[in-house]
Amino acid sequence: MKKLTSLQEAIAAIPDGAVVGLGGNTLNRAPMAAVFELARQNKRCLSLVKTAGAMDIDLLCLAQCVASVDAGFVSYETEFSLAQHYRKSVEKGLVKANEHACYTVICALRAAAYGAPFLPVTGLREGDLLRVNPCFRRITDPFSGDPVTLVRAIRPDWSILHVHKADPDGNGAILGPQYEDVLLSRASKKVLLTTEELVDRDYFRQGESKADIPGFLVSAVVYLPKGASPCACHGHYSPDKEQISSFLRLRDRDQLMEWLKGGPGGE
Amino acid sequence: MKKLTSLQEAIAAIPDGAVVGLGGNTLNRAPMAAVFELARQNKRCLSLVKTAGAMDIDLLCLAQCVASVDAGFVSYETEFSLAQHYRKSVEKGLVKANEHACYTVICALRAAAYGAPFLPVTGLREGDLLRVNPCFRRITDPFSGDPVTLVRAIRPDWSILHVHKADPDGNGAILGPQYEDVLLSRASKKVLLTTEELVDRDYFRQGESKADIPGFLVSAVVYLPKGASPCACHGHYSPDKEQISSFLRLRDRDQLMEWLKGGPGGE
Amino acid sequence: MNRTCDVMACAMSRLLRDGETVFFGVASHLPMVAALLAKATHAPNLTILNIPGGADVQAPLTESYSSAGGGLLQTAAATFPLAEVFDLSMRGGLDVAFLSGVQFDGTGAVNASVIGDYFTPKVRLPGGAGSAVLIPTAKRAIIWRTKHDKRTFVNEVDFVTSRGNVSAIVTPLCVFRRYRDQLIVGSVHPGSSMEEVAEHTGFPLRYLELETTPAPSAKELALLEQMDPRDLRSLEFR
Amino acid sequence: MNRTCDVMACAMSRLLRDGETVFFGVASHLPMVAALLAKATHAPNLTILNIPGGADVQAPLTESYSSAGGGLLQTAAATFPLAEVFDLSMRGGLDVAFLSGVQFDGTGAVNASVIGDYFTPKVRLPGGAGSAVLIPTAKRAIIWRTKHDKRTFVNEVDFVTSRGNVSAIVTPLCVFRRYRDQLIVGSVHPGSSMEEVAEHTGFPLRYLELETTPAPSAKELALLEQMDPRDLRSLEFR
Repeated sequence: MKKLTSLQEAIAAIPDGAVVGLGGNTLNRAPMAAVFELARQNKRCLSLVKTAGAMDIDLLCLAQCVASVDAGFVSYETEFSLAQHYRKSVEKGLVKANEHACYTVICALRAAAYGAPFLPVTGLREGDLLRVNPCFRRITDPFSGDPVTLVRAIRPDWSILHVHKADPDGNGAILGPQYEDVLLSRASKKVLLTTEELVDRDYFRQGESKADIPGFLVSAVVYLPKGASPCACHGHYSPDKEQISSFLRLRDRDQLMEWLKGGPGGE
Repeated sequence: MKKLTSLQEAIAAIPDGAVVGLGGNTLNRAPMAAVFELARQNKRCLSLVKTAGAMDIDLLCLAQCVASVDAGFVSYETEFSLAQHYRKSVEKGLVKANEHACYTVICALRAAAYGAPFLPVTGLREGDLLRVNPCFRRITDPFSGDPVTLVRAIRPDWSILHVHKADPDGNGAILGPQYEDVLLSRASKKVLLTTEELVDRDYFRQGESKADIPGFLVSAVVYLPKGASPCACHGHYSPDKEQISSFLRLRDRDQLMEWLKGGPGGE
Repeated sequence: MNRTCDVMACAMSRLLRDGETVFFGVASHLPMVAALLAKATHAPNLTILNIPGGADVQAPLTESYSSAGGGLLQTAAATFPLAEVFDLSMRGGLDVAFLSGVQFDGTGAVNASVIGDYFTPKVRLPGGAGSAVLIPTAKRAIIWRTKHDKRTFVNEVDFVTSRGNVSAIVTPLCVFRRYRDQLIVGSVHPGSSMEEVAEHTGFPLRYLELETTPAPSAKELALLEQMDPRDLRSLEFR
Repeated sequence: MNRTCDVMACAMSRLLRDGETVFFGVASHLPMVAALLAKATHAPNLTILNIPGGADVQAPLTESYSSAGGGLLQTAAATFPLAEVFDLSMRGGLDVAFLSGVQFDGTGAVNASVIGDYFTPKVRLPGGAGSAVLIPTAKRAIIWRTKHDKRTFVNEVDFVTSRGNVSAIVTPLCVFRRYRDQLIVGSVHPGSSMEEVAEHTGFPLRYLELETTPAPSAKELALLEQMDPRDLRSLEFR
């Protein structure tokens, strides 16, 4: 029942081929230290799930860890432009891009959280996504007789979330925007928390502010200050633009592995 | 655009025949003052929606305001026993009881909040509720070929919620358990907040703690301390057992109207 | 002489296992006390879920306690609202749901809805609350009922609010356990007898061996006293 | 001489009406600035919704601002997470969604997905984010795009990420408006001309009258300066 562990051990528990949900949004609170470790441990054929990803997905594509990406949007914010490694991996046929509207990822995760096989998505009515993404089906609403689009549940094997505070039992709290992290914690079979701060068992029990993610949903907790860096962590740090730029200059997997040895986030 | 109004005016805007969602759970944070006013204004043919109701539904049945109740549970907690007025109204055929599992009310409200015609409810597989409640349909999951139960969306015309703090723009916050109140605020066409405390416009904007219900969803705000009494309001007051018992002694609508003149909650 | 409420609380407590998640709803004082007792004895890692949305609450049940009130949130570690407890059960993650009802038959069917016909009922009951979705999805559904008579344990329920997956029913006289699609007598409470159970049960009794429900230990009684100073566990008997 | 970003921000601002709800996503600096400008001028009761989940945020956009970061929550009145913004639009409650894309045709079809074939793309684009569900459901979808050339405004998009209900497209040269199932030129920005627009557009232009987009007023320019001191509105032009 001991959940508090090292990053190496926690990531070692995630098998090749796993469906992995990633917390955060674009350059905000992505679980970057855990992403680095996935790359270092040379994971293969991961299916990544996220509404809007950036450096996390881009790096795992460069590291050749990825089989497919279910996402609505994969790109850096304006100043860093496209996610070139993701882009090239898809163009070369190495990674399958399963394009969603961000909301259909949310609906697919909600379906998983609700133990339901699918959820209706009223807004997705026409266009080519319906044609190319096998997650979608059009059926007839049995109540009204009108057509309605369903999205199939996506249940990650693991979700990796970087939180602000966690206790050794896996109770975790996020300050500021939660993005889809709380939903991911419910939708996934197992949850790995990396945490900016480790609090003791009384912190949530005795305090006014309660955890957003209950410990019984969490399999592993890793104490990891700066665990979202070089992405931002609300209230702690902004994106580390130098590190991001230095990553963006890498050209292949070997350079990435060298770069990861240098210990990004630890500098 | 002025939302801050009197209870009389706010309730006057709710038409006979409306589908009305009620906040709170059993004897906790039910919007009792608003319920009293619905009775005083002699509303007719309301369709009430709530996961678990008690005195609110019981009183509106005694007042003959109710056409139907969609709920999973209608009863007082142990010491006050059954909701006799609700019970008798159903037995006499005056009120239609549309029995749900509490969760199917939640799913029906979620469907409304998601703009979806229905939601799947994995757990509802057999038994007589499927047979007698027209909200449910069994279909074949187009992804797996397995049977699945759907529950039709319930979109209240109005929801009435008693909150702890609200500002004049309708931003409202609940302390402690939220029950289905936040969901009701999203699922309903219009929302009426009664509030224990009226805060100024800077309270949420400048403060650390934000409103749970954004003002743009709210049509009317009524400043109403003790607005949940004789039910409990977490952090403010416990159930007023004397008032509840005094209500339970009422035998008919006339006695209720007399009792309401006495001004319960105001004593 | 043991009080029935203490025997039932202890029997319900022993049905829980360490590390499990357990949920109960409104006015579920006996399950609340039973779960706290389990947590204080053999199941320290039990996670208690409830209506107000506090995950993993702690004893004691002081003056401010109400089964759906905010007090249950205050000693919780995390917020986990009712809707999400249901979600958890739907996706197969809830270990135990404590539920009740008004009529039960020998197959484990539960009626909490109506006596008589649904559309023209003789008695409109409170309704099954979560049972129609929780009994089929929780890993184990445990029923408690503080009445044991032939109007409660019937040959055929008037209405099937829910069916299937009832693991045990704890009554003032005995513990029924499920064997395939039948309820059989698992144990008879100290002070009662198989004859008494049979006399008060509307369906034919079956059992494998004559077992007696263990009486509450001195330690259990002391813990009950300490955790439930208001004696909420006896509320349904008053 | 007006800066294009200021002309666009003002044109986008004027498309918003008082009392509306408006949403935009990641890296949507121009819509953010336009919405704040509208709020400071003709639409004081605009409710601004965004990725981090703050409903009704306030200017100015200081150093800590990021389009998806927590800064946007701090001056908000309520939390209203992204998932709920989508829900709002699905149920018909979102007035305006600002979206972008890479290719557009004369029917208002939007491509943000791929250049070439979806399964073997020449260029894999970032993806449409929310557009496939927001464009059909928001009361008005407004597109902004800081490039106006024949690779952007094409006769036929390579892939229809979303279609329908685009109310306006604001570019560096003009504002397209929807008329039935067509985009027509609503106004040409000061300093540009219908000829220039036609030269840079891959589909045939239609219009009812030659209108010029109003230039930013001195008051608008002063407000822009004050609310967007970091000049985020020009970021996409650098």
